[in-house]
Amino acid sequence: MAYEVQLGGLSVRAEVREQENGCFEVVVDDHATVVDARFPEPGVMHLVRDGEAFEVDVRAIEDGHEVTLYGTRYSVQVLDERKKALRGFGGGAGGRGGSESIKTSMPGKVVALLVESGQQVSAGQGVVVVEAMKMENELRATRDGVVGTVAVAEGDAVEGGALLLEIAPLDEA
Amino acid sequence: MAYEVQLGGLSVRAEVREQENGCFEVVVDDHATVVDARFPEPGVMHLVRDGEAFEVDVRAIEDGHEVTLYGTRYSVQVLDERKKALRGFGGGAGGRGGSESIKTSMPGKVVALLVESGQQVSAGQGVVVVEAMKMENELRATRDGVVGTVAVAEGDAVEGGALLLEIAPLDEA
Amino acid sequence: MKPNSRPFSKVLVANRGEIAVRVIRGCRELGIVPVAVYSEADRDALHVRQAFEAYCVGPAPSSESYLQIDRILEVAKQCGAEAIHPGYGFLAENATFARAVLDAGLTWIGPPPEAMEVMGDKVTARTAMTEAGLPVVPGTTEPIDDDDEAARIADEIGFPVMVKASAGGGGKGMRRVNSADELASALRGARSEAGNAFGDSRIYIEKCIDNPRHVEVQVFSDAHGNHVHLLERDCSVQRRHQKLVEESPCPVLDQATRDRMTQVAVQAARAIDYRGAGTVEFLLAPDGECYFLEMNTRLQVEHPVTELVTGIDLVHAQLEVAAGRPMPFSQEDIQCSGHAIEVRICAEDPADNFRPCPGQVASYRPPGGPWVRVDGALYPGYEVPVYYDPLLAKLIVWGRDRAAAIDRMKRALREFTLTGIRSNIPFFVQVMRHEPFVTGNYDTGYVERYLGSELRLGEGHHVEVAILAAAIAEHLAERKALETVPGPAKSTSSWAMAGRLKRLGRS
Amino acid sequence: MKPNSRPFSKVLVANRGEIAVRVIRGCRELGIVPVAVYSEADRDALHVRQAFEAYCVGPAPSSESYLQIDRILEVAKQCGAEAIHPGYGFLAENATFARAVLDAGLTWIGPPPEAMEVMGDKVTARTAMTEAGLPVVPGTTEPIDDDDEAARIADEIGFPVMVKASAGGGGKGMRRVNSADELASALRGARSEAGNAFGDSRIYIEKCIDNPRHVEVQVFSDAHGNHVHLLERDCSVQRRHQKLVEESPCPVLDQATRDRMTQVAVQAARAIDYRGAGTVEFLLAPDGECYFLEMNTRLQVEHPVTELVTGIDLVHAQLEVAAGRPMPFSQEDIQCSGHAIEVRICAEDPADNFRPCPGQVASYRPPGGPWVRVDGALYPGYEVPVYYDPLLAKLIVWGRDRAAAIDRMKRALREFTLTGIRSNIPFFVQVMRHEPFVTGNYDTGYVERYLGSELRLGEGHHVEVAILAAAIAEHLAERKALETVPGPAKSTSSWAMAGRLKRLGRS
Repeated sequence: MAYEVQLGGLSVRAEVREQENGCFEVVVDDHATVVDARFPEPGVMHLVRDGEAFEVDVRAIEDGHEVTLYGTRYSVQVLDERKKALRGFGGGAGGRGGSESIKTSMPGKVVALLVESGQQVSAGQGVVVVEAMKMENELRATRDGVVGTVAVAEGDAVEGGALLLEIAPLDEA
Repeated sequence: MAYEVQLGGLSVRAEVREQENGCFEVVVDDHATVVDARFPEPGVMHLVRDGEAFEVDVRAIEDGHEVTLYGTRYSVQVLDERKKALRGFGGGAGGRGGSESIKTSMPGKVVALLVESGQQVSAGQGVVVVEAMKMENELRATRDGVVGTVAVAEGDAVEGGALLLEIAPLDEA
Repeated sequence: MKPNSRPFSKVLVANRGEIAVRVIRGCRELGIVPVAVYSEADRDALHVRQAFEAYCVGPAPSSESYLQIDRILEVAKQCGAEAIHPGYGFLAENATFARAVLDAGLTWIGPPPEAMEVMGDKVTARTAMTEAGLPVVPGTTEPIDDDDEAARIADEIGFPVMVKASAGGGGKGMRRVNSADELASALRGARSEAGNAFGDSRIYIEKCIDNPRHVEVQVFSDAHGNHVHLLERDCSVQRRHQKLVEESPCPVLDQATRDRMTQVAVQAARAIDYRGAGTVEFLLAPDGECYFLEMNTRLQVEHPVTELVTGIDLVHAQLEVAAGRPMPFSQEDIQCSGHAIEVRICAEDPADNFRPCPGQVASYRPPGGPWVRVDGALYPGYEVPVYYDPLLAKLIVWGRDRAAAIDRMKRALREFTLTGIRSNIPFFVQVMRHEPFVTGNYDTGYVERYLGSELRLGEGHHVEVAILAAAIAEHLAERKALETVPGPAKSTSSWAMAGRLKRLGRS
Repeated sequence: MKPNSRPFSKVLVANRGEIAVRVIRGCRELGIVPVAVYSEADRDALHVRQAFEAYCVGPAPSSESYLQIDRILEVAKQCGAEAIHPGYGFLAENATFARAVLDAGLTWIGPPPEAMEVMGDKVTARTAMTEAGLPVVPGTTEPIDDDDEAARIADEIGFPVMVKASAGGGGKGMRRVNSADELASALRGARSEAGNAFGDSRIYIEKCIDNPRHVEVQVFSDAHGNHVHLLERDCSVQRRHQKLVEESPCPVLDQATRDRMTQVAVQAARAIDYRGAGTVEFLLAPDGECYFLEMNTRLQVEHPVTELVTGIDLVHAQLEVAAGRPMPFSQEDIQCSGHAIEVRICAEDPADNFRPCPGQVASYRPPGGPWVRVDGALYPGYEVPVYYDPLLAKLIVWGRDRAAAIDRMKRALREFTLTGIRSNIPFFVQVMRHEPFVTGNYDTGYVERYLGSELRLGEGHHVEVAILAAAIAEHLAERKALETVPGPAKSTSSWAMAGRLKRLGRS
């Protein structure tokens, strides 16, 4: 299958073909490489290419894979035709001008709500405190604005990625 | 479910019931014990019974499980009604009087056949040499008799448990 | 060759995680029956798996389980434990618990409650140590309740100041405050964290010493008036006052300062009639001055580096002296051999501001080979709970000298397999090859100084390998998605593919 | 703090299994690029996973891969390796290979081929060592081709005798013969095994010393005429001449015998102008006499026990002296600190005559914590191939004294998780608590003497636990069998059950 692969500013076309012997031929922008890739443990890929050997951690992320080796982590977007099309419709990352969402990136517990719906806040102001793994993290407003929906209450357990509250621009409030 | 459990000379009746909380009630000869059993890693069972904790290796074997803990290995036969019935028909271990089979207990390679079909052998005589994991093992005749079927040739790779040859009693030859 | 008689027959370990495992190992080695306690979230935890007895003491939150003094004592009495080892954190520095243990007729594997009280309150500790002749950091001599008073005092001392929990330790309830307008938020955060962590929300204020190193001295005392030190550890590689890397000896300490610091530490232990393992922490200022910071009246997370350079098993020694025996070594026996480094492996994402990353471990294979030690609570398939500290394991290495230890640590870190959750292992790989660390030229500001720049995880020389790996992983994932219902007519190769995929952790 | 320059930039490791992993670790620590070679059966082996480069050298049988001198040299030249480390076994003591390496302009990480030749042939070794003044066991001074001659010589020496491979080592091609009628079978077996293992089927005969201990001295030499010893190891716990447990120091050696033995060992190294790591093996008779047995001109399996009591990294030292540098220590630097014990963990079933048990590893979690070292080639899911030696890993512990080391070994063995295949771990648990071993009162007949009785695996005090575990396991297995096609209407608990079962390894 052929993919558009993006990493940092880089964007290349990659096509993967399986060979009879279990190896993979990967054609990156018309340059073919044969890779002997194995999966000795869950989440671990071992690659041999022209004798050079690499053991990397591979983790599925949205639209691609996160590859870690030698202390460096690469977030690689890998898009096939279908995903590229979906992306085209969906637009870029983050809605400009609209409400901004304060989300927790980790599962934990809401220990304090420092603002309430309708309250005006300024960028950098603490709005909610979430405790996860015994550490408290104060999440701050990412913009000047007015607090809209507050989706959680103090004491709530929240999943990673959960919406906590929204902050609308001043002119929309 | 209820089982006949045999270990060494011991034979008991054991019934296992699951409890709401995920624990098991095991009734052994009318004596009930509650066991909190978990399976943290493949082949590993952790049991807590009245506060006493045991981590054991459990391995399925024919008609039961092999349980290893603290340097001791217990081969436990666990038979339900159906298996007991099958056993009743099948008879005891090893055919008395008939041919005896020389089997290899490990996978390996036949490096030497020291006898041939029709040859008379005495108990203890070397009959075949199997190499496994770089060690040669000479298998010996288990009885006086005559070599019957020879199921392998020198150089053959053999699986664990494979029949190598049979030795018939002298009077049947 | 006769084996020593064991100091106790049964010991309850009132903790979880790697330290509970560490103490249980020590007990097993001395022929002592180790008893674990666990919360409902920890039924499958390694400390439970390695104990000889295990009792559930309550629901997941530590306030309802590991901090339940009555419940823990009830278990201890019920199972016939003779002594309680508290590990670190939780109840380890709680004098009320220590007294309750003693009142129940059990042995407390720790210092006398009086010594804990003096040192447990950072404010009284400062006073006592000033009296004992130790140099202390300028600051308040009593806890501060009132925000306005705090503002006044902070102004008086001069910014930057540190807000610290009176009952504190491990960086919890601690905040650096650069200017007056940050003070209110810092006070609120510190009080709340302190309250949650220690059940005591009092805080105090101290002068902030800029660019100090954190150097601490391991002390050890018995009930017979013997007090020794086991050299120092440098724990300056910290982030938000959480230690990340520790080593012994300190790479920059001259012998004169070392002698002064270790001598003063023994003096502190003697002044409070200490017993067991303790740590006297100092700030080492760039000008070579050192200030008493606090004394931790327990075994430290970083005790293994001291064990590896001295050959002394601190947990064994704790058990021995708790049983009333004289310590099994004297000051002359304690020699520093080689160099040891520890890194704390946590369920944290170093690429995303070290946010906690609990979850299920997919693969776990610790490094092995010469002079590599792993103290941990991990196993393949282990579900890291969200309720507790993110520390999963400590990786400790020894080498003939510091350069050899760093080289060994690099090797061991790259050998460490841990997938399914994100960890800070990649961060340590960066640190071990980062020039300021390699030359020993770092202080407590090191991590924050370089985190966004030279210690960033996002750049490397293996872009092409990453692209190949990601493309192959995606290819296999999509192949699998196409093969929704494998029927009998499928070729074996698609089964093999599915197997591969499964092992890759995609389903 | 400046790092030493690395002795080589790239080294090819001509081996597999734990020793290849060990050497690769040493290379990585010194900044050397390690190159692995592998057979088709070893693509997923740990030594391949840990190397920076890896090349397939042929099909699974070692004669077609790891013993392919030309192919290995071709790889070395192609990838630009400067030196070759042979590990132990395979080509490690093959002087033809060593010469070929040197002829190819590469560095041989091992002794000069001439020294290998003298010691590689056990018969010439006996002669040379007799000349050098070492005490040797009475026996033939040249190889024996003819069975009748063998019978005559054996009669002359007097039964029991040992039949040994001239090119031998590691117990391969070795047989004890108690009486004349066993001789023919022993000769056949020894010749065939020797031929397969070493490509040289010549054998010789030696007097059998009854109830000896096997004590060996680690020697180390450089190209500058320096020869030192690193104390002794006791390797008497053997089965069929395969070492199972090794320790340092020897628990019964008096200082006078130690001094004599170590001095004689250095004398042997000097006599053959040795270089690098080597081992001089002795039989220590019950009467205190010691006899030169053989010299192994390579790193031994059991080198870690020496590393742990001396603090010296033998692989690092090998790499340094191979590069022509003087050895980085002198005799005075070598002090014995504490006690170390190693056990060899093999894919063998101790309950069934130690038959080899290759297969797939279901779970693997090595023990950790203080002073526990694991040198191995295992990981969860690893498929142990049938083609090679059953050694999977070595577990090595250190303690302040022998009693502490035994206690630690017990703890570590019980902590070792290894399922899916059968291993000899349970056997070692028995040994560590067996009185003759604990008191140090054992010899090379120890294992065979007690294997069927006191070291039997089949009896224990936990019959009830075994019954409970087996009954629950069966219950879950049958539950699973009943739930053949789980549909959407199934309760979640049956899914949970299936999950449990899967983890139990039943499907």
